[in-house]
Amino acid sequence: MTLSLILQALFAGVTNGIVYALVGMGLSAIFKGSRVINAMQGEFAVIGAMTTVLLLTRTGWPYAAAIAGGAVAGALVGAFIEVAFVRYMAKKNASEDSFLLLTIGLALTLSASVLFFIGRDGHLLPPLGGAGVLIILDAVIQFHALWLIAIGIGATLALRAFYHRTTIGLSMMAASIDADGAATTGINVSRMRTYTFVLGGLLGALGGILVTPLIGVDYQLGLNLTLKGFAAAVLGGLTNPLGAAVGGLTLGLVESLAIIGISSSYKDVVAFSVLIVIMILMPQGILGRAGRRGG
Amino acid sequence: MSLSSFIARLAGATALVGLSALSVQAQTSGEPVKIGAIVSATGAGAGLGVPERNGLLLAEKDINAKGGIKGRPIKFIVEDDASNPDTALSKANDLIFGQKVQALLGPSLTASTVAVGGVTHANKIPQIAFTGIGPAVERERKCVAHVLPPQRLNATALLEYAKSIKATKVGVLHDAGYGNVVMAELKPLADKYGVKLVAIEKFEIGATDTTTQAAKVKASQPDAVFIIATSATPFRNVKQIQITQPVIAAIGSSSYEYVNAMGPAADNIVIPEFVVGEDPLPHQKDFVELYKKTYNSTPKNYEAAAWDAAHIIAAALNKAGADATGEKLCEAMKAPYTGVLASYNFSADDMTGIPISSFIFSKLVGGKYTRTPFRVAQ
Amino acid sequence: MVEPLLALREVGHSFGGLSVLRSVTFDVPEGGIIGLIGPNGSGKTTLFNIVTGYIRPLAGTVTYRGAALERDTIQQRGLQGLVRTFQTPQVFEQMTVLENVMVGCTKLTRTTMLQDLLRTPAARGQMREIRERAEAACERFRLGALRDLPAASLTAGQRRLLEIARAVVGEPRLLLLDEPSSGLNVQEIDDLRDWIVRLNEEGITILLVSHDMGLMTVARTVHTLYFGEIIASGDMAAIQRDPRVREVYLGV
Amino acid sequence: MNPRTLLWLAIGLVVWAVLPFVVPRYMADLLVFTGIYTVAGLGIGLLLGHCGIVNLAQATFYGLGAYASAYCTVMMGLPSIVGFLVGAAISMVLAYVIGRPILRLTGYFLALGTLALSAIASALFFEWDWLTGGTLGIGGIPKLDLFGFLLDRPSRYYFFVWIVAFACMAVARNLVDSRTGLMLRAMRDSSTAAAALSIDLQALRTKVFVVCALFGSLAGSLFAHHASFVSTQSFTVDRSISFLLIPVIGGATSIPGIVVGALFVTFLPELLSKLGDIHQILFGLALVAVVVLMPEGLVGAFGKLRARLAKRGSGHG
Repeated sequence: MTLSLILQALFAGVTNGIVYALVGMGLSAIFKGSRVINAMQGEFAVIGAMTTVLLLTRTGWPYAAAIAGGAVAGALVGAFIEVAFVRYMAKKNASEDSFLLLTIGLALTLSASVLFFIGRDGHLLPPLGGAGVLIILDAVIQFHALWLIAIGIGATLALRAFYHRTTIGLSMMAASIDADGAATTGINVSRMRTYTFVLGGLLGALGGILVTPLIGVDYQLGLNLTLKGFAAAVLGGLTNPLGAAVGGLTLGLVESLAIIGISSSYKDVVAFSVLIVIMILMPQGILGRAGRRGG
Repeated sequence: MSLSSFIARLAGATALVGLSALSVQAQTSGEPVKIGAIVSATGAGAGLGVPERNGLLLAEKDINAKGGIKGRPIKFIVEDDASNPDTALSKANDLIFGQKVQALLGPSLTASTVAVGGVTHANKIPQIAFTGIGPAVERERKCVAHVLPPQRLNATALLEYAKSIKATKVGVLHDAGYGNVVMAELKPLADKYGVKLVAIEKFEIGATDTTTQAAKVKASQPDAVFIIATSATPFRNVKQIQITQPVIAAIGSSSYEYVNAMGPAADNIVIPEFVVGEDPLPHQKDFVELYKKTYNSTPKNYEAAAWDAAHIIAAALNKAGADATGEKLCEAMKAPYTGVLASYNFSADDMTGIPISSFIFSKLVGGKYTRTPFRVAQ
Repeated sequence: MVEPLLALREVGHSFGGLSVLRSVTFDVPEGGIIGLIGPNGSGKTTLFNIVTGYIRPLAGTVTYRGAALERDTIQQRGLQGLVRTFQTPQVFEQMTVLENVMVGCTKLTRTTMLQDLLRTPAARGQMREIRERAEAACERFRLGALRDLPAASLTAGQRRLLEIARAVVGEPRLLLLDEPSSGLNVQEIDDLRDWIVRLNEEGITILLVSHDMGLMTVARTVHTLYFGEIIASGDMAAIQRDPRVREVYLGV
Repeated sequence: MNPRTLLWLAIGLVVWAVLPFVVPRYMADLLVFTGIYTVAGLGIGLLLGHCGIVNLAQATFYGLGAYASAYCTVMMGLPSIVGFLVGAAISMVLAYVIGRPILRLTGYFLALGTLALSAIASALFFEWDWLTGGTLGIGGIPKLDLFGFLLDRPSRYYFFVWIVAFACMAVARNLVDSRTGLMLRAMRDSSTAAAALSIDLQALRTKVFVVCALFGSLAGSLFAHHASFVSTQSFTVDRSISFLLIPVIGGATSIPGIVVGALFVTFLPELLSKLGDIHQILFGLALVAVVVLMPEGLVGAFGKLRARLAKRGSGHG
């Protein structure tokens, strides 16, 4: 149990934690704005990353433009899902379970479509800040991971500012807290819900693009990211996207420490057990502030 | 795989349909000899199933072009089990009882093979699986042959190479599926080759990050690192945390998809396998050329294994009679056969009979496969 | 002095520092009808929720049939005969009126899950008993005609009657009514008053919480709660003459 | 039971009895799977339909039942019935021990809790390969023989599986019509009112969760003796998802609807797979279509359709 091993575990934990946080933030943003648990949040990541890969390799766009293209793709798919399915079901005031099943169905469909149209290969994206690494006490962290952490924190602060300072952000929050109340003040609630899905899609795609240089993207990545994103969002109290950032980091660190502390094969067992315990003992998630329905 | 290879895939598929139709008229006529095949074309095993299907359909064209089975065309009915043993079981029932196939090739994954083996064994349908022999129950199934080496042979090949580069301390990074199976055979054999397993780290299937496990392997200062997995993640993580010792990978990681997914990490990795398309052995040349001409991509082990299985069953049918099945076809199938992948002897106790000397040791250099001269003496 | 059925001693409670109840003490004698009136925000509902087990008081004790009710859950209090109704009647909307009342009877019977799964004679027998008791109750509360209608289609008065029928069929000893007259028309309030008297005569002790002075005449003793304290107790006539109550209520 | 439904029941019984001999063998094989999925789906239907609980952990109990049967018969050579009982016992105890804390959660959190449970169990099935055989699984599970009559072909095993399925449906019907069923419906309608009438919500939910686990384990043991092979790939999270779909598609509160849901989940992938690699996409789209267009499930939609037709019919009269 050398120091460098612990440091390496911390680096891996924080890097993974930021990825889980980005997926988790998208998940709680969508839940906060529409009461829908989005089981296809991981597919947004796959779509965003695959679009960026195709733009980069096919059309030769510069990397930054390809990233923007990927993020926009995630946002567009989010908007399409809301307009085509969620809005119709909301009008027929479908139960929460059926929304969960809708997103499970969409996740199956999208993952199978990526396999069929783009194939079963894994793809990589060039790392941000070059392929160099930072070595501290023999523990290694890639420049890209540092960029990922910085962008992750930046995205969290931007989201906070968006919700509290921009008019759209405020009305989205109002619509999510009390739809009828918001409607009376002239907020177009259903358009706010579309923006919520756009935001969720954007965050998901961004997460996917940022993680691809580290872990690569293929058609199967979606479900795994969604599960970890769920855990992060739930640890953060589910209705608080910023809580998801803390939740994601916690989950990443718990996993890494479980690997060096217990054994690498029990990582998932430990991570999901911690999730269940926290859900039971701390119904409002780690931050304990944001209200949560039921439980 | 980018858009271009998608178009190639589509072109390849249509080309094949055209080709197989063409070949049927040219040299053979009459009632086709129906042979069933199950592969994992979708789901987690797609990396094995699709190459196997390509190899099978190419073999069908080749066999029919050379006169088929005593003048009659051979027809492979290929079903997809979506990497799921339950589906494989239903497909097997359909092929055997519905379509009345005379023999069965595949499936791609061990779990499906054991499930289907129960049906073929009970109904005396000869089967050639695209997997290495697995749990003990398969040893009693005398008519279920395997065209890929048993995991014990894979483990031996890894240890032979480690011994050849004098690596006495070896660290292992393996997944909970394929990795578990090979490790179960490797652990008891290690000390026979003077190899001490200084670190054994496992990660779950579909893991997106194994850096911490890789760090634990690095901390044990091994002379070499074994990676036994069906994903590119461990290879990237090993290079990311600056492990400079040589990496020796099991055959399961040998597909071009994994090499693409490894990116720059696909360097200084030795893999005991059978087919290096870039530098094929003399008896593999025409298979590699035909494959490249048809699919304009380079074949690997799973394409060759399916190709061999198809030819073995064709040879057995030619010997035992076009309508032979059951015991008669099973006996004919057991004659020793030198295929593209390796030479087989299905009457051996591991139902494969691939000699250790058939292994060739490829080395990834800058993302490209090269063939090393190292071979294991028999 | 015979022991009271329910006794509150210095019950106090506050929400986040805001004191809602300041040492409330009073008794509910067996067989009596006790009223508790007070304007909105006087702490009536909090007191009601403390007695029925939804809130645990920060100070003071509540004893029922001589035993303190510290850790008893809502369900356990119900089994001991302490049953409540809700300000807005909570009926089972998608179930019929008869089924609603049948649910009230489930506490009287004791089939195990296994008996229900195997539909043993005991289980079938108890289902018959539950159905018969419920049918009798529907007739008694003049809900017989509405028996097979879903509860969702009932008027406010009928819902209140159904809620009381459902509570009574479980043979309670103490019935707590929370603003029972809210949402009822004059005729329905009269029926309600008759029912309260009749049920009391049959031996059910009643604690009536309301701000409806008209309904309160049915109570022998009425306590007036104001800002968490009892400012006056006595029969309805005495309460109406009490200067502090007049000042609070009539602002005179 | 009026004569009309009696007639329908008789016809149904005849069709059921003749079916395995008429259809091709692989179809009979699928009908056996439909029976097994009906048993597992019944448990989920009780939880979803009567307690409003989304249970994504059924594959865990399905796996426990299958591994118990495999381990008892292959490793320890005990008679098959022991596997059924051991599996059921372990599943029920585990469901009770884990159910009590997890069932304090509600709504999404409970659904996610069961999903986490499924992921943990899946990891442990891989990890404890000394018990489950890991990826290789356990092969050579003997076929059931009922008092000397070997059930080795789907057409024979079909009758045994469906008789067990009908028995489970009867048991579920008993539960729904019983005192417990009444309390369940009350709890689902308004849990506040139910609590005020002394219904112990927590104990009730846990009991139904245990019954659901029993059905899951039973289905697992039936699967083990049918496939004669069990491996971790059969007990993954997506298996739990397909179990959850059964009551959703069939209509959560209708017990016959479970059979319709089981048919959908077994036959649709089979029919679609004839269309090549695109079949997984079509299955996903079919699921989305059912959830969006028929929120109350196929049976519900069918019921509504019949009602509308009846109204139009009587409208003219």
